[in-house]
Parts: sequence; structure tokens; C-alpha cells
Amino acid sequence: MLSDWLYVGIFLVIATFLPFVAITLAGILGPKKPNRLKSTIYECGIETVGETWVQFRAQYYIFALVFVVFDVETVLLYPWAVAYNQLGLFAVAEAVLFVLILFAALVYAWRKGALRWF
Amino acid sequence: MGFIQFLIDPVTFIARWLQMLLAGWGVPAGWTQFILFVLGAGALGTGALMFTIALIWFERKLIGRFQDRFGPNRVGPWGIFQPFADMGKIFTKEYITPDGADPVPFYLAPILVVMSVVSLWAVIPFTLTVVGVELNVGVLYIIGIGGIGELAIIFAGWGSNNKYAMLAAFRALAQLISYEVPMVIALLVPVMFAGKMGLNDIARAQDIWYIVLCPLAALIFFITSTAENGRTPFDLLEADSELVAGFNIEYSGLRFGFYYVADFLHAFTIGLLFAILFLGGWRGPFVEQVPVLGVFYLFAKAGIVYFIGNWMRASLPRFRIDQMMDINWKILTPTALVLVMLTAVVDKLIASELLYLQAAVLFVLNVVLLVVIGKVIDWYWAHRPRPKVVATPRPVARYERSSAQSHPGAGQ
Amino acid sequence: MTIMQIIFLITASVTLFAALMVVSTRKMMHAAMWLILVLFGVTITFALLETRFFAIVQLVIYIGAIAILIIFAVMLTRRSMNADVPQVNRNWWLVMVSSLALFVGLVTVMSVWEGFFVTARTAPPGGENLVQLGTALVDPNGFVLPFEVASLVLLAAMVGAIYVAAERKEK
Amino acid sequence: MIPLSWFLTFSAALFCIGLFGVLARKNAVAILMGLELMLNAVNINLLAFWCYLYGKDLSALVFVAIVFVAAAAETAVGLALIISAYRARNTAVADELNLLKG
Repeated sequence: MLSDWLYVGIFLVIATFLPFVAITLAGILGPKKPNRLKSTIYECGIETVGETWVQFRAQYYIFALVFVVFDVETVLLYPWAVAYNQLGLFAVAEAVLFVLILFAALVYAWRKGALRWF
Repeated sequence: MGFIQFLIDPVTFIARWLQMLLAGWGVPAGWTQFILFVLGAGALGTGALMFTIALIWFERKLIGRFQDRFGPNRVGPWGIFQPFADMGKIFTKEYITPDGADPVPFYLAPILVVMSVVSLWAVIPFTLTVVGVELNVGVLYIIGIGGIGELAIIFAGWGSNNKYAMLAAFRALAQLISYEVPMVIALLVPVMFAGKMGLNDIARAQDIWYIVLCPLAALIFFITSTAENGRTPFDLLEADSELVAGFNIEYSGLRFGFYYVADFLHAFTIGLLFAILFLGGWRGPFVEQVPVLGVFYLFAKAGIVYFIGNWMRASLPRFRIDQMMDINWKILTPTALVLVMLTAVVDKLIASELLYLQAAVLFVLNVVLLVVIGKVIDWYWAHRPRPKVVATPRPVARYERSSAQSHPGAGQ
Repeated sequence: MTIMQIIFLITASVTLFAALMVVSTRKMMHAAMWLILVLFGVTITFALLETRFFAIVQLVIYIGAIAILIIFAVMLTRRSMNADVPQVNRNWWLVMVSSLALFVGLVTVMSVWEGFFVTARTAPPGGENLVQLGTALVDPNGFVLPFEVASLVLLAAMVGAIYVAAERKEK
Repeated sequence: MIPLSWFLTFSAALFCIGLFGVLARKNAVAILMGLELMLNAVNINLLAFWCYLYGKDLSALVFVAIVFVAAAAETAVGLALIISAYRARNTAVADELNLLKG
């Protein structure tokens, strides 16, 4: 049956519900005296200029990109890792080839300077 | 008889008793299971959050001793009621919602952050009979739940309508996603040895602790999970002594406090996960006969890891962000990839009947790999590209040799 | 109505509502957030389909990686469109009508097929057998070719994407 | 138990919503989001057929894995193209991205 997932689902709901209750409770207990100055955006004491818009560098995207590629490839390796004890040397060699391709991706990203923060 | 049964395995005993009680009331079996699930999950979640209170006191005391201070010592004996006083304060603080905040993500973020940590406790085997759920994809569950914590950080940054929060959220996100890569790769190694992905199965399979079979994977897991937690030396996503704060700058009251609740609880949860994956979890002498001992073993092992994490937190300065990214992408990730390949091949080449020989070979392999990588890093550090020196440094002030050195303070 | 049916109906309606919001909301960031809700709903649907591995893979890959990639892209291209102007084409109603027609057509076509109303499951109850899947992925008579090609595809995608997206120094 | 028809109808609805998003939205990132919806619908379909009809067959699962890979690759390259075009033209509206027209 689905009882594993049911338990995980119940747990997720409860894990969301408990902090929600605590936050609501604290909201009831705490004072509520809003004023204009209090709710201004905090920027070290200066008034904020313009909208909250900063041009992010594309470097952030590149990191996310490399991360996605590695994540997807590694997750594909997990069934292989589970089956590892039943596999022969040849099957392991194929997985090593897979990891080598991953390594080539890392080397490429490194050589192209995609992993440089500045 | 019943009392002894209760003593050696309390949770199973209570569960069975409740089951009988509900069956006696005429509740159908399906609903009984459902009610037990809800009760168990509620108890575990609440327990995790209550445990945080103890952790806050313990960590403050510990860091105090590391830094040659007393830590909290005013409220109650050894200051043990300090967290309750803090709780009372933080519960009665005002919530401030910044102008132009996006309400749903702004309110959801602290809840999600706590949820992403508490949810990890669902799959942790506390002893061989007490486990929330024996999910057969436990390792991936840990990684996937970590993703929810990342989303919470985006929500906090976006919802606050603050430039600093936004920037900090994106830096934090870059750090978290980067450190997820070597973690995912390194976790392949214990899964490979155990042939299972469930955490309880991995604990059960450790006749030899996996820290002996793959110390390097354990090291990588420890470093990356410290970085995922955002603790020193990787705490620059919220460098509270240098920047204003991180993505949580606009939060106040308990909403702000929840980021710290999540942080403290995550630090200990890392200890638990490390103990389960690499230190044998609940395994120890007599645990088969008396399952409740497993809880003590697990928490003792987790406590050691937690202590080392705090030791690091108290001793090390923080990295710069480019150094941090370099450590991840140029040291940890290649190391993890090489480790997975070498372990896979070498473990297949040795006959697996000779268990101790295999362990010894793998241990030596890991140590050799560690030394080689250390040498490579040393070599690279000696030959790293450095900016060209165009002028010799000239001191701004220069003391006179004769007076300053022979009679310090007498030159006036 | 069993409890599973109730869970499915709630999940499906929330997911479909979120999907409608993804395609209709004006702010791109909100669309991305609704997309995360859709992906989570699909995760629950996978779990209802008795698959352990792919439900969690959906969580790891889609929510943990692809959604974050999309959010980065949304943030990078935020200035491109004012949220006040219409977000859809001029002939959006035509597209809507044809989408609806496609949906009705698909359901009609499927409902004449007798397999449509199957309720008995053939999947193993404990989820898919990961050992079998892992063995098949590296088995030369199995799926080793798609397995290796998948890694090459991702390598190629990464090479291309880095080439395209990298900031040129000379400009 | 849940009949197969529910899952198939659900995935058909999700697919059609995604199709609407792909064809009707102006913003290129939104078009990619519509594509994600369609791919998810496809995955639900595959897993539903696996679960109800071909529980012993592994090819459905491998297919789903390949769809994940394809989705990741497609998103990565697509978003990279959009970002690059945005940097050149300062727009992410699909109709205005006619760089290849010369």
C-alpha cells in the first residue's frame, strides 16, 4: 500500500502546521503598532531608491546550470549504486564511463571559466 | 513482563498498546493506522522542535566555553532556563511587514525553512524498531527536502522587497546549490556499499562502519552539509558580524527566530545523518536485545559530530565567496567524482569474502587519495597565478631601530 | 470514496488551478511560484502511482534544480516585460478554444478504449524494483545506450548553454 | 482504488493547459514554463500506464528518466538562449526575438 508515502505526507503537513501555529500564536501575543517609518525597507538608514531591482550577473545562472546538469546525472546513477553489489565488472566500467563524461563536463566548465566567481 | 517490555522498547510498546486500545473502541483498522501515523508524526515533529530549545542552550554554553566565556549563567542553574526566557521574549515581539512585501512568499518562507529541517526527522531511524518511515529512497529524500529549504530562501529574499535580502538570497542560493553537487556524488558511496537507499537499511548494513570504508566520502559529506547549513566557515550568506544580515533582514519576532530554530536543529540533524550514514547509526553492543539503547548510541555519535561542528564554528574564520566556490567546484566535486570511480572499481576487484582486507584496502585508498589531493592543492597554491608585482611595498611609518627595539616605550 | 481518491482529487484540482495560474498570471515571479506548486502536485501524483524513486526524483530534479534555474532566469530577465501590458498574444482566444478542443478530443478518444477504466494495478506494491532498474541501466542488452547518451546529451547541453550564456569579456 | 481514467484525464488537462501557455504567452520564459507543464503531463501518463498496465516492464521507467534528462537539457539551453538574447536585445518577448531574420 501507500502507507510509506502517506506517513511522509502526514509528516510534511504536520511539519508545516507546527511552525504555522507557533507563528500565528506569536502574532496574537505580540503588539501590533504599525507605523509608516517602521515598515519602510531597511537599507542601513538611507531611504531606498527606486524599485527592488538589481541586475544579477549571468554568472549566477551559469552556476545554477552546472548544478542542474550534475544533479540530473548523479540522480541517474543512484539506481546503479543500489544495484552495485549484483553487477559485474563490465557494468561497473560502464558507470565509470558515465562518471568520466561527467568529469569531462566539469573540466570543460572549469576551462571555460564558468566556475569562476569573479 | 509488560513493564520490562516497555523499558527495552518503549515506542513499539506504546504503539501496540494504542492499537489495542483503539481496536477495543471499535475503530476500523485503516483508521487506527492513520491515527497512529498522525500521533507518531506529531510527537516526532514536536519532539524535534522541543529538542531545539535544549540545543540552543547547549550550543551557547559550548561556544561560550570555546571562547573562554561562561555562556548563559544567570537564569536558573547553569543558565538552563535562558532559552525559555528567550522564547518568551521572541514570542511577544511585534511582526513588521515591510512596504511592498509579497505577502504569501514572505509569510511562507520561515514556515518552509523549519519544515524542511523537521521533515528530515521523518526518515531517521532512532533505533532498529523506532523509525518514522522506512522509505526505500531515504538518501534522495534528504537531498530533495533540502531543495525545499532552498526555495524558502528564494521566497524570503523575493518576498521582503529589499535589495539586500534579494542579493543575499541569491548568493545563499548559489552556495547551497553548489554544495549540493559534491554531497549528492559523495552519498553514492555509502549507497553503493549498502545496496539500499533507505537510511535504516544503510545503518543495518554497517558491519564495519562506513567511515572506515570511505573516510573521504564522510569528510565531503560533513563539509558540504556544514555549508548547506550555512555555518562557519561557510556562513557568509548571513555574516552577522560583517553584513547587515542575510536574506532574513526584514523579518522580526518569531518569523526571524524560526530561521535560527531551523539553523540549530539542522546542525544537530546533520550529526544524526552523519552518524547513520557513516558511524553505524543505532548500532552498538546489546542493541538487538534492548532496542532503546540504540537511541543513546545514535545520539552519542551524533553529539560527537555536532561537537566537532561547533568546534569548527568557534575556531575557524569564514571564507570569501570566491574561495568558497573554488573549494566546492575545484576541490570537492572532482574529489568526489574520482572517489566514486575508484571505489567502484577497487571494490569490485577485491573479493568481497575477505571483509577486513577489503576494508583495509579501501581505507588505504581513501587516505592515499586524500594525500594526493593535498599535494595537488599545495602545488597549485605554490604556482597559483598571482598579480604581477609592480612596486615594492613602502611602509608608511617607520620606527627608529635603536630606540624602538632596545627601549620600547622609552622613545617619547 | 477511499482516502486515496480524496487525496488524488484534492491534489489534481490544486495542481490544475496552479497550472492555470502559471499560464495566466502577469508577474513572472508569481508564475514561477505557481509552477513550483504544480511540480509539487505532480510529485504527489507520482507517489499515488506507487513509484518511490521517480516521486523523489521529481522533488530533487524539478523542484530542487529546474525550478531554481527558472527562477534565476526570471530574475535575470525581469526588466523585459512590464506586468501591466497583456501577457498573451492577440489571438489567445483561438489558442484557448483549440486547447479545450484538444482536451475534449483526447478524453473522448481515450474513453472509447476499454483499458481506460482499468482499476487493477500491475505495478509491484512496494514501488519499482530499483535493483532491476539499476541493472537494466548498465546492461548491454538493456538500456546502456540511452544511459550513456543521456550523459552525453547533458554534457552537450551544458557546453552549449555555457557558450551561449557566458558574458563575453571582449564586449 | 483510483481508476486509470482519472490519471489520464488529469494529465490531458495539464497537457492542454501547458499547450495554451506555450502558444499564447508572450514572454519566452513563460513559454518554457508551459513546456515544463507539458513534460510533466507526459511523465504522469507514462507512469500511469506503467503502474496500471505494464508493471513488469522497465522501459517505461527508463523512458521517464530520459524525459527528466531531456527536460533538464531543454530548460538549460532554452533559458541560456533567452538570457543571451535578452542581453543583446533587452527583451524576452518571443515575438520580438527575430535575431535570425537579419
